[in-house]
Amino acid sequence: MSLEFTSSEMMSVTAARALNNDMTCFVGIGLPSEAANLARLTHAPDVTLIYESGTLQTKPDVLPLSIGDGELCESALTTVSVPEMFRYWLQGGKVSVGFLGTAQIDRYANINTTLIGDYREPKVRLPGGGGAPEIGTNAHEVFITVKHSKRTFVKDVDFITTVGFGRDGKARDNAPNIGRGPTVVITDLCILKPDPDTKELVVTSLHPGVTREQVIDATGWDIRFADQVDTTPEPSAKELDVLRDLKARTNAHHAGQQ
Amino acid sequence: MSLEFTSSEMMSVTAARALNNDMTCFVGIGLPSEAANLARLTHAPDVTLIYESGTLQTKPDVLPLSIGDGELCESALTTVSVPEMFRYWLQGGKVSVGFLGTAQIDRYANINTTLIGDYREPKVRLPGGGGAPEIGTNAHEVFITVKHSKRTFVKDVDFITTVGFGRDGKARDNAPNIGRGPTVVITDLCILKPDPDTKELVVTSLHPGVTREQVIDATGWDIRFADQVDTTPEPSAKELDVLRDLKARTNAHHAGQQ
Amino acid sequence: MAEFLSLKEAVSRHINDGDTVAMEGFTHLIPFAAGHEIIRQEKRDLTLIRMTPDLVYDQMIGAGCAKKLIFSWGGNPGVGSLHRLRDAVERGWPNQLEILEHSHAAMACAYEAGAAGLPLAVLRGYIGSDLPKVNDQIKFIECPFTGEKLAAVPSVRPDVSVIHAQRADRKGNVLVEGIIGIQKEAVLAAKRSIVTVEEVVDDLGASVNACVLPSWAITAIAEAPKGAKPSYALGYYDRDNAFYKEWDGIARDRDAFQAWLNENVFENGGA
Amino acid sequence: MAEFLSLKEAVSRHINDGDTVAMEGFTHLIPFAAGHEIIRQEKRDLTLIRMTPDLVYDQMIGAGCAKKLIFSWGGNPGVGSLHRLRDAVERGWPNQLEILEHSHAAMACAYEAGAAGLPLAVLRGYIGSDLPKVNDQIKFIECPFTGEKLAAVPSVRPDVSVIHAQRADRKGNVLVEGIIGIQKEAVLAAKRSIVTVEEVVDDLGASVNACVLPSWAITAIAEAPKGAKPSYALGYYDRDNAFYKEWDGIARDRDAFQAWLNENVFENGGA
Repeated sequence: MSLEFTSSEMMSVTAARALNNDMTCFVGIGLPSEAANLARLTHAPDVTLIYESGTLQTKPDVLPLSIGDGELCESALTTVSVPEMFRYWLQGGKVSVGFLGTAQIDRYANINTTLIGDYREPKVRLPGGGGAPEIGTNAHEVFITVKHSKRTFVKDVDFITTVGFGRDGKARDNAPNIGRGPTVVITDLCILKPDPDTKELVVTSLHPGVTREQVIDATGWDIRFADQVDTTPEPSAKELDVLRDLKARTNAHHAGQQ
Repeated sequence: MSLEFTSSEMMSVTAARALNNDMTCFVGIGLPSEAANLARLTHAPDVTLIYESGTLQTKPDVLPLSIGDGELCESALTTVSVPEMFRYWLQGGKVSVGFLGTAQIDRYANINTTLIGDYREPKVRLPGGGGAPEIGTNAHEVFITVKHSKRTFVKDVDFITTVGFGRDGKARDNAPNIGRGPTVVITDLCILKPDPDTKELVVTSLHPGVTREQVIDATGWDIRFADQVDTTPEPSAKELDVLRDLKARTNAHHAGQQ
Repeated sequence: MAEFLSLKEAVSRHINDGDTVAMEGFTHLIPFAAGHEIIRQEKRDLTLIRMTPDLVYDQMIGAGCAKKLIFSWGGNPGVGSLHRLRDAVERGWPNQLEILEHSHAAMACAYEAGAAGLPLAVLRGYIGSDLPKVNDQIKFIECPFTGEKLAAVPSVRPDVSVIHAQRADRKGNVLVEGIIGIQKEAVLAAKRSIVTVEEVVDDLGASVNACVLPSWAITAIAEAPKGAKPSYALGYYDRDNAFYKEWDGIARDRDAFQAWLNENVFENGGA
Repeated sequence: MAEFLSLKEAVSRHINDGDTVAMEGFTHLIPFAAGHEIIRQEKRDLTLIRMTPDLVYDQMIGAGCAKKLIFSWGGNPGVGSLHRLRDAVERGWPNQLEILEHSHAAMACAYEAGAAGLPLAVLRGYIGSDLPKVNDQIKFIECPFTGEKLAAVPSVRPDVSVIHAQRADRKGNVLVEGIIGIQKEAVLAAKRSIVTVEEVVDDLGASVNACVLPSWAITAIAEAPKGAKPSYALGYYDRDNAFYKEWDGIARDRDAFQAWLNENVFENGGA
């Protein structure tokens, strides 16, 4: 009774499962938002979702296109100013999980959303840091979800927008008042976690049907696998239903506006 | 057609007249509050009154007993948090006049509301600084109203809670980002202003019927008089009516509560 | 998530002898019921923090709960002195009270910095004042961009903060409305928090940008109707200004104070 | 007191070539009508500040108004790049654009510090990030109490801030509601301010702790119904998400962009 699902769906469901009811999650737009709301609509109805626009404990019915859609505010417990959001709620230590996407990630889970190439003469200019640099250090831990590709998974990011464990894996050692950093990276192929000692990302679970070779081919460094590599549990029928409904609602909503 | 009035009424009316419609006034409780509201109810209906409790542009019908009476909030344009009040509105430079009372004042208009005697072994412990230390430096200028007595008008205050012009009159010289400080002191006997050069308080106007000797006797230093000393205009019938009504309403209101 | 407890249980479980305790409410929503419960449970050696100590701390100090007070204005607003506070500072009754004194601006910034997770607050303050001479917690730093000298104070980070609010919903989210003072900051700056409320309701009825504290940012909630009296709760009851005036007479005299305390806190108070 | 002006008059009188201009609105209430008026009046050499540049700055940059951009996230939210911004940064079209880049937390704190009259903001930020290597405005200071190294950035203090709000009353007091973002801070931090509003009403209908800007804290108010479109105004109209997606195609191509600008801003816009 195996279900049909795409690798994107596998990624979203797996990312959603990383969240639970007790977490207060600072949600990045895009994949993290999809996963976080899927969690809320399935196994974690009481997970607290916070968006940097100031919406505290929001329960959108459709996924926001932007970080500040009206839906976020209207369904929130309350909406605070942006300085308050970053000062009291994030920097104040009230966020248990920062959930981020990225354009580039390296073996030490450093994140680059600034640019490809050289800073003064960029090949590709990306949007920039946004909330990520301080989400990465002030949240108690960080989850990252991103599609796996050689362009994205690079040995060393061109620019550290948001620190994972630094260029040498030691950036958080003895740093005061800093969160644990990235504890899991969820892609469309696998789950990666930092090695407890070196902090290098290693594959701990392969999604159903995914081979080691696929992961190796999609990773820009000599990727390591954990001693025991699990197989990620498949999405359930309910999870897929809820995810597909959410995406259909979302598409209809955003397309329907003029 | 001379009217009957008390020296307290003379003081309140004179203090009220120092305010005009264009001012944004950070109001201390007690005499300043009485004067500020009298101004609002007479010649300056659009004067903006701010209390440190966070009530912006308030229009109380009775005088508040405390700085945070419900009346202040209910009649305000909006009510902000106390940190916002001190940070955005006072320190942010939005207050044109800080209106203060005091327990002691000296010849350089330094204010003491902390204690009489020595700090570690006080003869009399007073309430402390409250908002005054930063009102005194962040407001564009400061008005002071206080009853005249030798106990209050001392040569040197026991403790500078809030700086006027410092121990030598030069505290504001070349200080960056500081208001003009006290520009007028209104008592029940007279009006004093700082000498433009030395910043020592000098009497510029005597209230009707008050003699120089009375002021000299009520002042703890060798008080100087301006070259030209005016006679303060008497309260008008309307001012007295409004003031007396206000005080009667206020007394009835506060006594009537159980 | 906030736990709903009786006030007795909340104070017993979350306030320990020797704790640093902030009880806030700027004239409005002062947590008197909680203060009385602390007196009844005879908590001792507390470091009390509060911008405007008010009657609630006068009572707690007079009852012997405090060893230190951090404050910025200690009076009976519009009436005069806090006589129990003065008796403790000037004559050591019932015990010596150490004081650490700030301005409102500095304390407001210090709470704000505490809520913001920072170790210090920076302000344009204390210029020309003698307060830095008697408070070694006031330092000055230089702005690295302009060279301006700015005051710095340590942030306020209490063991426990106690506030009173209008209402909580059944999940433990709390609405504070009107003069909101420094309550949000006090709760967010503290390790633990106790919120007393007028009532628990199905729906907070909060407007979109209202001051709402989420359940997960609060430790314990206790229903305490009239819990701010003689202070007030906007929308529920007015400030009992007459009692504030009456307090002056009660607190002037040690015996009168103790009689009042016995009758109103020990014998007739509590749940 | 705020002066009621036409949008044309407000922009003409209060925004000068070379000014530092902050136009805020965090996704919500973005002042598009004002941005278009600035384009029509061909303002030049502006230093533009905005946390999330969004389409409004993409349009202004593409129209040649800007010489420098201070920002923390420059994308079309949920869609992709700001192509006019990238064209200016990467290829200098229509003119070279200097950029100064922060994180959201730092910019939020910098606006907050600007509103608070401080020269700098202090935050626990930029740890391990390369941003301090490319932005010489990011420094680090040491906490005099704990020794902790903290980031410091200069406060934002624009010549002019421009925001859009739901409504003003006839005295010029303004209500901002919903996602209030950084608008209050932007206005209070600036030397001058222009507020466009959906409508002018007799009574703001504001709740007690609503985000209200008093008339005396604002320079000019201009009525501009639908002035935030394709952004949105809570209670008035929704975000035009479809246009945000459509913009990607328009902005990718210089000619398509210029045609759009001519048709929608120069020929058909304005009062």
